[in-house]
Amino acid sequence: MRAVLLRDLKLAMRLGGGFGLAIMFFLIVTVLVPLGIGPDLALLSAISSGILWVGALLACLLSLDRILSLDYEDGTLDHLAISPLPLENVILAKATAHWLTTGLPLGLASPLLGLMLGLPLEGFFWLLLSLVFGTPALSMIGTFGATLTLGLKRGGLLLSILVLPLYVPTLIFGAEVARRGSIGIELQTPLWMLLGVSFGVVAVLPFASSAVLRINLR
Amino acid sequence: MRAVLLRDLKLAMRLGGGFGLAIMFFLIVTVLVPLGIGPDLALLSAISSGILWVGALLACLLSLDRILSLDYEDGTLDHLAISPLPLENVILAKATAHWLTTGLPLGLASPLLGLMLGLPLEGFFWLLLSLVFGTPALSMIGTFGATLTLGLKRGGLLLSILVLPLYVPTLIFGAEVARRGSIGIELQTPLWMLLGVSFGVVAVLPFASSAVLRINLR
Amino acid sequence: MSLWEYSNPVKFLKLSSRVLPWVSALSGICLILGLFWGFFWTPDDYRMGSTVKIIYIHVPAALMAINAWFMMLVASLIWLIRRHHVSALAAKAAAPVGLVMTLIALITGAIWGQPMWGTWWAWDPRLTSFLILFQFYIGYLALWKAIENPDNAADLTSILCIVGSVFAVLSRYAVNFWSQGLHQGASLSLDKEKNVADVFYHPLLLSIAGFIFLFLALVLIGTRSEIRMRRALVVAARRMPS
Amino acid sequence: MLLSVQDLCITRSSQVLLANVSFDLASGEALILKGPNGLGKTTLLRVITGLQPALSGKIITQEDIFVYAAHADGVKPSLTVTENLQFWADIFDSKDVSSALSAFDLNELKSSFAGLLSAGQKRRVGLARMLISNRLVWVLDEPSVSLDSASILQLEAVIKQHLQNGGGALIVTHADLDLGPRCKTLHLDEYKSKSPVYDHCAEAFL
Amino acid sequence: MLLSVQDLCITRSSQVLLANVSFDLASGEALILKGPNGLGKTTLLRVITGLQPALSGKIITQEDIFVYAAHADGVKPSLTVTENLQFWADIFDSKDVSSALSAFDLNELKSSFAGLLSAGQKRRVGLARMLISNRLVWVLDEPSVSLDSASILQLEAVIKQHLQNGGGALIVTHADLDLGPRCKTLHLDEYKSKSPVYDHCAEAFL
Ligand code: HEM
Ligand SMILES: Nc1ncnc2c1ncn2[C@@H]1O[C@H](COP(=O)(O)OP(=O)(O)OP(=O)(O)O)[C@@H](O)[C@H]1O
Ligand SMILES: Nc1ncnc2c1ncn2[C@@H]1O[C@H](COP(=O)(O)OP(=O)(O)OP(=O)(O)O)[C@@H](O)[C@H]1O
Ligand SMILES: [Mg+2]
Ligand SMILES: [Mg+2]
Repeated sequence: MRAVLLRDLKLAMRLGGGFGLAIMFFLIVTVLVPLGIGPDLALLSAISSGILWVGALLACLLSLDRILSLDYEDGTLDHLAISPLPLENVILAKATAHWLTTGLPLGLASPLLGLMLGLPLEGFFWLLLSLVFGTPALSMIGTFGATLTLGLKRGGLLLSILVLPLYVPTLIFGAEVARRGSIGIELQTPLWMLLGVSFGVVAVLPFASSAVLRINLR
Repeated sequence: MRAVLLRDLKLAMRLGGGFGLAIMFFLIVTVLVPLGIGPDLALLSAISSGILWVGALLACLLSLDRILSLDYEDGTLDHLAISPLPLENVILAKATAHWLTTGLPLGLASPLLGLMLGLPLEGFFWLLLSLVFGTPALSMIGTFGATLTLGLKRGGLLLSILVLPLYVPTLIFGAEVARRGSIGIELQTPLWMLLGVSFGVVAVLPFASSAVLRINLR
Repeated sequence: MSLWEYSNPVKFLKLSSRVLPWVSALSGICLILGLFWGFFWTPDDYRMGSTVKIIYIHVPAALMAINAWFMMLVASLIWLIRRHHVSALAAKAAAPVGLVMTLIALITGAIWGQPMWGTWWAWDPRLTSFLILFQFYIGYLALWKAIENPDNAADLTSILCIVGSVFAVLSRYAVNFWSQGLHQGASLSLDKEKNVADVFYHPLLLSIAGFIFLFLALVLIGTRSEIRMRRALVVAARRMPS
Repeated sequence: MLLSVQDLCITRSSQVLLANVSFDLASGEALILKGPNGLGKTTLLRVITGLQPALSGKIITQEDIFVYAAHADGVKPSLTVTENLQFWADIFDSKDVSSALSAFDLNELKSSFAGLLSAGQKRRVGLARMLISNRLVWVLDEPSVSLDSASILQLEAVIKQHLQNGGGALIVTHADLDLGPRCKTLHLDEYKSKSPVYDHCAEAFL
Repeated sequence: MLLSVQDLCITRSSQVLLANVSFDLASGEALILKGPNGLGKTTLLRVITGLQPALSGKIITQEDIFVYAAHADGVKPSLTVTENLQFWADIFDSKDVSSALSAFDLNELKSSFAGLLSAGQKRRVGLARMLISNRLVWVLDEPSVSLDSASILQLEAVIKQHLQNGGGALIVTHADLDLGPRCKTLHLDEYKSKSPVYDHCAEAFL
């Protein structure tokens, strides 16, 4: 499992591998939204934490299809399926690699972007926290979606469509934590719910994904 | 040129081809934004036209990399390059096919989504108009970006990064037309600018793109 | 003897090795003098207080950020038309410098904005267009990094630079649509009367000169190391066992 | 006995391709499968390695015995040749990348990116994975494609060596490979069947 | 004379692969190019068809004379076989898809999706494009890969017919093709060069 994880990280770092691109996309969404709705800072600050969560979610989404499809197309998944490594571990390694190259840096970059959207200072910590705790769920759900759309040529957009409704609970709890944090009210409940979703997803979905994967390799 | 256009449209309609997925994505973004920022309708209606433009732009963006990369990977572009068809025409046909399957339906669907975000009624027409006039530029710029990132394995996100700053003028003028339309003030200037950008881009970029394509096929 | 002779990498290396120490020295002197003068020997502004001193970094950095892109545009055109390798490599070397200048302008602007406008960031037209410029730099550099064949990379990035310049100008115009913005207008224009007092003006000029020389020095260094890198590649290729 | 296939029926999109295929593969043996294009050879290999379900019949074998080399050989263009092989060595828990490299004459190309290799060179990298896996039965789908004659000789030598070490090989090929005395050829034409699928599932719909 | 190549030098990543390659291809002739893996055969074909620039040398030929078949054969999986070929017929302004279909025995597969074909069947679809193009010089990169022996005979027959009609063919292959009397073989080994590139560009950097 370490081998898969390390290789995926290495591939991500290599030429055109896509590391750092998710943050860039995140940044660009943050830039586009004010361009689209105009420069009114009061308006922006009211929607900032929500937009940042939606932006993070989209940045995650855009990088999902590379989790598995390259390995599918060039036959690596076939070979891994008959290797000694259980498929669940392959899935988990790939989701982890995706999180390390997307969700984590996204979370760490979020305060800067919060600044640009006029997020109140006291919200920074909670935004970061909610992203760091919420994005593992995004990566894992995304990996599950990627296994579902595997066989389909350029399932990219189909993947988004399948995955987005699955993202809804994470998004709602996460954005709620960030929003409550920014206006300084109690946020225990959504935070626990967010943690619960993340842990549940990471514990259960690898099994579902590997079952789906086996079917798709047929 | 007709042959390329028709084939691309046919491919888009086929299983997993991606037709209709752009609208679905557009719809889902429209759903996610209220989930992220909460259900306050006054707030939503203030940002609706901007968010819809940003959503349309992202939906376009997501489907860009399939414009050329499939044809590159399976060698079709090589064969087209030594066919009697000039590469400029290939580019133009592909951009047109992208627009017909993405920008145009997006524009036509926009009033419905405007409704969901509380866009004032008098803004519907201008939103539709600005999208229909603006998206050709998005498709053409996107095709240019796709030729730039062609050789690179899954240049998807790099493509977004290159293309997004190029989208800025279209976005600003387009969103401005829609915004002014929704509050009923004068919108001649941004509308002409939008048309100017669209025409300029469609007139000039096919040549730049075909030059880039030739370099990338080397 | 034409100027183009120095488009030969070897000649360029020779010439630049002679020029580089002077440029570096000049930039050091101008920067030290200008910044010291600006920071310690000028009075506080009556409106802005001591924060006005950021101007000695902010304005030169902002100017260089724009001019670096302009230089890349010219170099790209030269590469596309005359195919001189040095110009392509110079464009490549200028990009990170321009990127850093943009960042410095953005960061010092943000630091300045906090006491001045009461916010770190505002979607003012000038700031916004700088942010877009920043994106152009990132995209340009990412494309250079992503393509392996150096000639292809030079071709493609040149085309991107030219197309991007047109769009950068367009976006600059577009963001003006929004509002007049908070940011003050150009203060160094030659035709209008100066709107910066002389006490601030002279050290500012000095520090701008320092930044220009610094930019030149950094681009020279960058170009030289790019040339050396290419040379190493050629040598390595020749050594390869057959 | 490494592998025993009994009365296997395989299908693709509700058509039986091959019916009642039976053969055995003993240790030290190679079995070459031949047949015209589109007969179902690739499908058969995927069924045997467990990547696809069979319609009926038995496949008697051990766990974790196969390694499979198809056209898509999972070579990552942005990793070097060594890195590519080292990855599989980690997966299969084996140390020995260097002997695989030299068996397919890849030492010179060791540190070049796999994406820059020619068709034949890339194929050799894919084949080197066989040696790394330490698996007993090699399942090869047209392994000699794109290889020049010298490389084909190398491939034959590697397979022969593997057979001598007690392994087995199941090979689909249109070319002629010389694998020594313990090599049988099975012509699959005779098992061809183009009848539709009659399993109980389909029956339920009738 | 259809094609005359004089003193051609071709490069890949600042290495000369082949130096001073010269040959002529007359109407009705086939030229088979041979050489070990990684020599530069594929690169040579791409240079000749104009997809890649040459380092030096001359390629004397007419406009719009080539059609190229490589491993990547541009067959779209989600189009049927006929639709795939019809597209190229439109591009090359030719009407005749049906004769191409029957030449490669594709009539039965005519309306199945190309994505569901076996390796050899797909390759035949790719080769059928040659017939549709009406181009004079066929440039084929390992055309016989994945084909069974019957299909190879068909391929040979099609090429021979093309030569009789006054066309030419430039073929890279590791297998043995029998193309009749007007077929020459060129062994590219002797042009091999692993010297670095000595163009003025690289030189300038030294
Ligand atoms: C991050 C935000 C900022 C950016 C990107 C930015 C950008 C620029 C640029 C490009 C210039 C050079 C303009 C020219 O001379 O043509 C400039 C100059 C200047 N900036 Fe900023 N600025 C920022 C924030 C600020 C803030 C917060 C202040 C303080 C109130 C400020 C005050 C000035 C002044 C006084 C000048 C010199 C006048 C001038 O030459 O235009 N800037 N800035
Ligand atoms: N994914 C698929 N779905 C449906 N049918 C398929 C699929 N793949 C292959 N087929 C069909 O199954 C049959 C057998 O295909 P297979 O790839 O096993 O042939 P093969 O014997 O390996 O041929 P070749 O020698 O050309 O590689 C073919 O007729 C093909 O059209
Ligand atoms: N895109 C590339 N960039 C750099 N070098 C390459 C690239 N493609 C191939 N090469 C190198 O160029 C050489 C020739 O490759 P080419 O594909 O022309 O060989 P070939 O003669 O067709 O071999 P094969 O018989 O294996 O197909 C090889 O050594 C290969 O490593
Ligand atoms: Mg097969
Ligand atoms: Mg080749």
